Amino acid sequence: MNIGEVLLNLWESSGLYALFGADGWKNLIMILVSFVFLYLAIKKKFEPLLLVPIAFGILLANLPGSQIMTDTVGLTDTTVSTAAAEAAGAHWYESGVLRLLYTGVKSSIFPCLIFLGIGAMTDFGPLLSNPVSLLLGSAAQLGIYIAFLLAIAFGFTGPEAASIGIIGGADGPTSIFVTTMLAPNLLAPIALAAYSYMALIPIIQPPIMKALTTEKERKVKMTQLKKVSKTEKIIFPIFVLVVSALILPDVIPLLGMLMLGNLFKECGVTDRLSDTAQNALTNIVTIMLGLCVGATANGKDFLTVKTIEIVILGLVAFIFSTVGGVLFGKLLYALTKGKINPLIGSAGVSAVPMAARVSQKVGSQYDPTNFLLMHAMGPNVAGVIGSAVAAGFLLSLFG
Amino acid sequence: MNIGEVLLNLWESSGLYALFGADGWKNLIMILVSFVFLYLAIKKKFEPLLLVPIAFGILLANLPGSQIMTDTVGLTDTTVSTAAAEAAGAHWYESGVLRLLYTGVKSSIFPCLIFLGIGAMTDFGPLLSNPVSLLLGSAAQLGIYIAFLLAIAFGFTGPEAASIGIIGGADGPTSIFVTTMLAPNLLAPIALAAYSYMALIPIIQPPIMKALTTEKERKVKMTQLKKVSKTEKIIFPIFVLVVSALILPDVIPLLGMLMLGNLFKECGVTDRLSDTAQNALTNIVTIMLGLCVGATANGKDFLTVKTIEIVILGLVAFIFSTVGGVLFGKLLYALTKGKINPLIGSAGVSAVPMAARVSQKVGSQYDPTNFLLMHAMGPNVAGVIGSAVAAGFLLSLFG
Amino acid sequence: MNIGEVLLNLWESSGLYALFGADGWKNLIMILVSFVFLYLAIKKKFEPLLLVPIAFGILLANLPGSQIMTDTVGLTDTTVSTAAAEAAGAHWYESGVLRLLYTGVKSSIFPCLIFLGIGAMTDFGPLLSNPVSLLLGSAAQLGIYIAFLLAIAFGFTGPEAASIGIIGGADGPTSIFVTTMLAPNLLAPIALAAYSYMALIPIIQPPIMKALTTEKERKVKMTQLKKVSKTEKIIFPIFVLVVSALILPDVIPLLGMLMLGNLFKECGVTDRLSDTAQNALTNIVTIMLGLCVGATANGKDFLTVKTIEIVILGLVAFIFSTVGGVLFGKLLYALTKGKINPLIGSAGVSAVPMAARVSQKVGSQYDPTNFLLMHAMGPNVAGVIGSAVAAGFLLSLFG
Amino acid sequence: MNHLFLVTDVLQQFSTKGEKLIQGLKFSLVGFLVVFLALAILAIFIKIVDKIFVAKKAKKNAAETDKKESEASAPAEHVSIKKEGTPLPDTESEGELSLVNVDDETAAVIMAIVADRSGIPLNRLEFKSIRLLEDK
Amino acid sequence: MNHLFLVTDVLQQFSTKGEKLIQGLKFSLVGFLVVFLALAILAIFIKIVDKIFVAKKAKKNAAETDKKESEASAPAEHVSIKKEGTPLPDTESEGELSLVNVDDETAAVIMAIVADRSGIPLNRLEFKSIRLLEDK
Amino acid sequence: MNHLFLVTDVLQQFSTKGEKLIQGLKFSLVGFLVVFLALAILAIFIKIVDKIFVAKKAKKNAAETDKKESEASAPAEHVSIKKEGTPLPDTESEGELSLVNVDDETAAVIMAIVADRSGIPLNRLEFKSIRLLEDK
Ligand code: NA
Ligand code: NA
Ligand code: NA
Repeated sequence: MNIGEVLLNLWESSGLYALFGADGWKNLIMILVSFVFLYLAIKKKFEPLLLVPIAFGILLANLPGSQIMTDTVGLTDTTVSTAAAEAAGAHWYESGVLRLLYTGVKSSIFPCLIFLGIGAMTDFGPLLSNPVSLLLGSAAQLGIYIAFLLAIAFGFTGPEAASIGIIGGADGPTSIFVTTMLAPNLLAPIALAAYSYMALIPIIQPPIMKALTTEKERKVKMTQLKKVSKTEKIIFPIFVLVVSALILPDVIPLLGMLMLGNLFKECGVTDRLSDTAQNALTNIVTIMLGLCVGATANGKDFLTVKTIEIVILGLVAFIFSTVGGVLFGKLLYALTKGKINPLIGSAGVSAVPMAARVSQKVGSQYDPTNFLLMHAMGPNVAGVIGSAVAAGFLLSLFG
Repeated sequence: MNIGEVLLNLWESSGLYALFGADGWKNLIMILVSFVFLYLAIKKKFEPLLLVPIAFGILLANLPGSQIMTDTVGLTDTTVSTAAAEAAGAHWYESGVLRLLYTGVKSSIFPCLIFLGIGAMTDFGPLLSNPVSLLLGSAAQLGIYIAFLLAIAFGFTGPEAASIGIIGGADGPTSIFVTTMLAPNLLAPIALAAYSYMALIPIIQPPIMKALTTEKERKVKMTQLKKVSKTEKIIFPIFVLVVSALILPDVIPLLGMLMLGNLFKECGVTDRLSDTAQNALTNIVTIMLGLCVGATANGKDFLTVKTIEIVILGLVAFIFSTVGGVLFGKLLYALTKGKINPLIGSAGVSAVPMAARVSQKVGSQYDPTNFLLMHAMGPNVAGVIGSAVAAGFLLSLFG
Repeated sequence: MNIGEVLLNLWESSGLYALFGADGWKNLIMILVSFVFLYLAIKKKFEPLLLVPIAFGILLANLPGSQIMTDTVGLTDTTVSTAAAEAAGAHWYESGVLRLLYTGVKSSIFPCLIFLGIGAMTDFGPLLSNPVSLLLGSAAQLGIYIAFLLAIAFGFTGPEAASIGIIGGADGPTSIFVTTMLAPNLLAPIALAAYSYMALIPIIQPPIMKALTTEKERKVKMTQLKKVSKTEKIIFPIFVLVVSALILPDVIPLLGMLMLGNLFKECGVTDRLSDTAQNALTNIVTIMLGLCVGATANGKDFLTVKTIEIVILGLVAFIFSTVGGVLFGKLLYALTKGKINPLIGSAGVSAVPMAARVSQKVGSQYDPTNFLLMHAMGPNVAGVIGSAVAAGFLLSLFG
Repeated sequence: MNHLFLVTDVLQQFSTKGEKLIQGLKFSLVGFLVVFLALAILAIFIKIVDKIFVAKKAKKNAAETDKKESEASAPAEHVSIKKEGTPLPDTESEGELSLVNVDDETAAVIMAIVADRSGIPLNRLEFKSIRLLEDK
Repeated sequence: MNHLFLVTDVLQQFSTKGEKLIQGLKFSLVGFLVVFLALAILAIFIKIVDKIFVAKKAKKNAAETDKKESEASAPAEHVSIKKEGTPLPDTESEGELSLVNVDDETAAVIMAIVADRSGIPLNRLEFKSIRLLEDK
Repeated sequence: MNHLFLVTDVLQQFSTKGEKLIQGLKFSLVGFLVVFLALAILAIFIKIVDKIFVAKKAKKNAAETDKKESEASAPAEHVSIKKEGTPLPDTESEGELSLVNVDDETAAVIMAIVADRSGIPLNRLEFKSIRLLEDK
């Protein structure tokens, strides 16, 4: 065996060679997509904490020859028989590194831990000051049902349509939680769509908000929020969990972790745990979750008509959730005789805290002295509860 | 299928409906127990870092319809055949989220990591200054043997009695470590009893301490502790590990991690590791361990006569450990002609640092200028070693 | 059964008894080795963050009677049939605590996460300022090939020789990554040799550096490094990954994580993730990785002729990597007509940042005003890339 | 999961897309209703709790006013740096901060350090108060 | 585990509760003895090591006294903030703190920040010394 | 992995150690070459990118000089504490630090705190600048 032969073999096993092989162009497209995402995250600052890991996951999985998501023993791949693979001499530890981490996504551990961190970062104060926020938070889930119906019309099965609909909840972990249970085959496009549109909220929402409201409505100044007692803040998360669980038991893991995190934050005697839940734990899980979600988007399986349909339906879902929130805001404006600014309705989609910031920004465009942010935080966090409850409903329907 | 039918099905799958089903009242009782625990933790500040996660775990597992501890493939449940379940199409990732985290308890990884953190937070200085502390730390394990004998009298098997006895070690991770090995079926009540009584130390100990000591004894002021060299502090953890391991090899995992954490703290060149062991790592594991321990207490299995017996035996164990410590303290008082205050004996039960604080508090009730805390820290940390060694003995007996 | 009988049984199950059993002396030797390592780490401050956990792992695994690495169900031990063991009633959770953590090593998750942290701590600025550093970083991998050839001469198989050779990459995680894939049976001696020699870099390199250079060369002052733009720093990690992956796809996991960490650091919008990758995550994984690597060195399997050969070959590898770097430095000195100080060549072995410090130290011995450190950081970080690429080559050859 | 129906996909039993859509619409209506009602229950609960607290507070406040006055005469000596995870806008962070016994410069330094160490940008931190502590 | 006996539960071989209790008592006595002896060995070891160190220290101290005097003349310029994980009571934390070249106010600020960032209440932190650093 | 050869150990097909060594030498040469070329490509890439940036910068600098001058007249009011993970020598850390509106003592305190909290020794931290911030 001479050096030329070694070099030839080396060339044939190289990534460059694989790039020109069958479907290599699909990986190339996904690599370019990952670059676009990195650009949006780093240069445009669109949700960088999520988009950077996701984009890098796409890159790692699509580099030709990458075996970072290999699943020889069927860790999460139902088409592989674990028993048969192991009998044939395969071992679990030969799986790709991201496939092993992906077990945290598949088992819902990562979405639940992210919710623990979100809970520890969430202040339900504005919502408690203004409980009508909760209704806005439920109205702004409209897109879920619209997208669900459209997905049925597009020919998706019930569980698939439910998973696509939940994109309209504008909540990454909830989308992943529902999709891993109902339609694991669609996880990559749904998770990517959910997170991407969350990042694009500042572009998607303002035109809708402006189109549906009058200038008079947009200029409404809301009265200052009243103080909320510490005891109320402690009781609230527990009550939300118990009430929601009594109606829809499937929400327990997601809402349970969210409310545990919030209790850590509010109870005043577990600051150590709250701090770790918000920082070290959330950051570690964010890195791993993002990488794995991105890595599921291997061009060879990802670039299909279904993916394009999901991308379209996801946008529709976001639009109609915004519409639902704003229209309900207009209703409240009418009912309260102008005390509620309908612009805070759009914040009900979740996407904490970007959607609330958008309400603030649009409001201040029409009256720079108008300060809507804290008022928008109420519907904003209510939207998280709203999409979790909607997720529970869809899970009990198709689970 | 009309809307009424959907609503009916929804009602029948709801948690509220399940609450009124068979044994639903047992879950309700446990939910109320979780509220009491939350009250004690948050309002009374009894060990909140442990009680809040444990109470929340009880809540999550007992919410009717909760599947957060589902174990369809027999991850930790020996009554389920993994091979058969997998052959029938079940997958590991369908397990409940807390069941998956519970693998960290079942495998002893969480107790060991908690001990790593405790080690990194422990200062053996007071013990090194006053080595007789070690004898107090061994005398204050008396309750272990008393509860062990009583448990046999109650009809428990040997391994069960040993696990119940170790509650008297007043050390949560040690109790979990021993019980998962000897009597996994009793983990929930034993772990709950161990942690609950640790939280109640400020209520349990003072009456016993006062009853067994004279006022003269309680007013003894101890001489200031002498300085300990850095080298001694570095050598000590290694020596403890080697000596204990040569006698009882079963203590290696627990004592090994404890002493590694302490070495990180004392050696002066691994501050990064010590800091993470004390904070991020300990906090993450505390959340998960607490949740899982609580979640094992599903009312349907938990509310039995055995549980009540364990609750009683656990209290007896704590009482007799305190008695053992105080009586040995009195012996030392006599032998040293009044140089040792017997109140520091009760700190030997472990339960770091509450028990040492109780010694300080009771002492200062009789002489406000008496400062016993640092002297009580010696027996206090010795108690951790003492219960670990006792655990090793029981493991070698019944393992 | 009387007390004497219990005591006799206790004695026979004690560690002390086991120490005098078959091969007990081998464990004793390893315990002494662990003490030496602890001394070097704590007193001599040789890489304490790695050596303390490794030494403690050796201690824990060699304490007689220790079952901390027990693998009854064949988690990572290929000689144990998992199916057969489970059928016989063994459970995964009966494995030793460090065996369970060792799954993170065996599956390459730990080395990859360590590389994530290293990436987040690495500043490619000096390398970007002076791209010729990359050539120094490739020349200083010479020892890999020398040790590879010698290992073949010693009778090792191809994959074994490749794993031994990679010690010369002076990069712990890379050595572990390659060895777990190519020669898992040699992991303990190779990992220990790699980390030990990295710690001993300040002793190994200076004599070689002085022997190969003239005083005139050693006194060369290098011109100040020019500033590097932020955009370059962001693009560089992505480019390195893509180029390397297109040539050798096997480097994707290691280089991918390294470059993701670096992107977190440089992109300016993910400081939270960069901070956690550098601190909490790296520290947690360092503790676990170190413990597990140490614990693989059970005297009963470890003390063999092969181990001694590997120890010798590892030293040879380090020496020749240093030689390669310095000689290439001399070549650059000649080509640039004295603008490059050959002392920075030795830093190309990797071993960040010790090797760069050695360049600085030796340089300042001959001219105290000469400041080589930042110039040596270029080859130093290039060495990490160089050894990862070399690892990819050897993996594609013998994988 | 707690299945409403025995089959995984209840829509599969319908053969035409029209039937599926009609059934989907029914589900959507029920879904919207369930979510709305669940959140309305929570809103009502908050209103009720609120009223209880308002009544309690009224009592307390009377008593506390006296207490605060006596406290105010003593110098404020406690340090507390509180941060909250919920993001606040740039304008908000200043409005919320009250400094007691601490000069502006020190306060800015503390805020910068906390922001740096926690990895959270300054405008996502809420500093309620920075007071100088001498005892606890 | 390292079984003392071949059977998992050695008490099972006894049929009556009385016999079990007697055997249990024997185990308890041995157990108490083993734990006591193990910890006594550690105590003796500490005593021995202590004596060795006392002897060594006596030598060192003589030498160090001279050294310290010369150092004392130069200004103390090193900064070191050391904290320990072991909880200390409120009264303790003040007694242990020595300030060198740092004013009280700055020290209080530092302690507050460390307490806040570490999530450990002030009274569980031990500040050994806060000194101003200018070189290392 | 992406095997170059069908067999795991390509050297096994050679029976004598001499043949194995010769084949090993061929592999070594190819390996050294591959690593060298890969890193050379990266070096060339950096050179190219560099030239593009230098051209761009030249344009920018002209524009920025005016901008900076107007900024310089206003007081520097931003706080930024930047640290980098790459170790720096003791001598380096001082040379890099620029203090704006912050006195030396406060700066030393900040550096000590960051070093303590991050667990990284001071000489491995790089403080680029410590400036006082008043707005963001
Ligand atoms: Na939502
Ligand atoms: Na104890
Ligand atoms: Na290298």
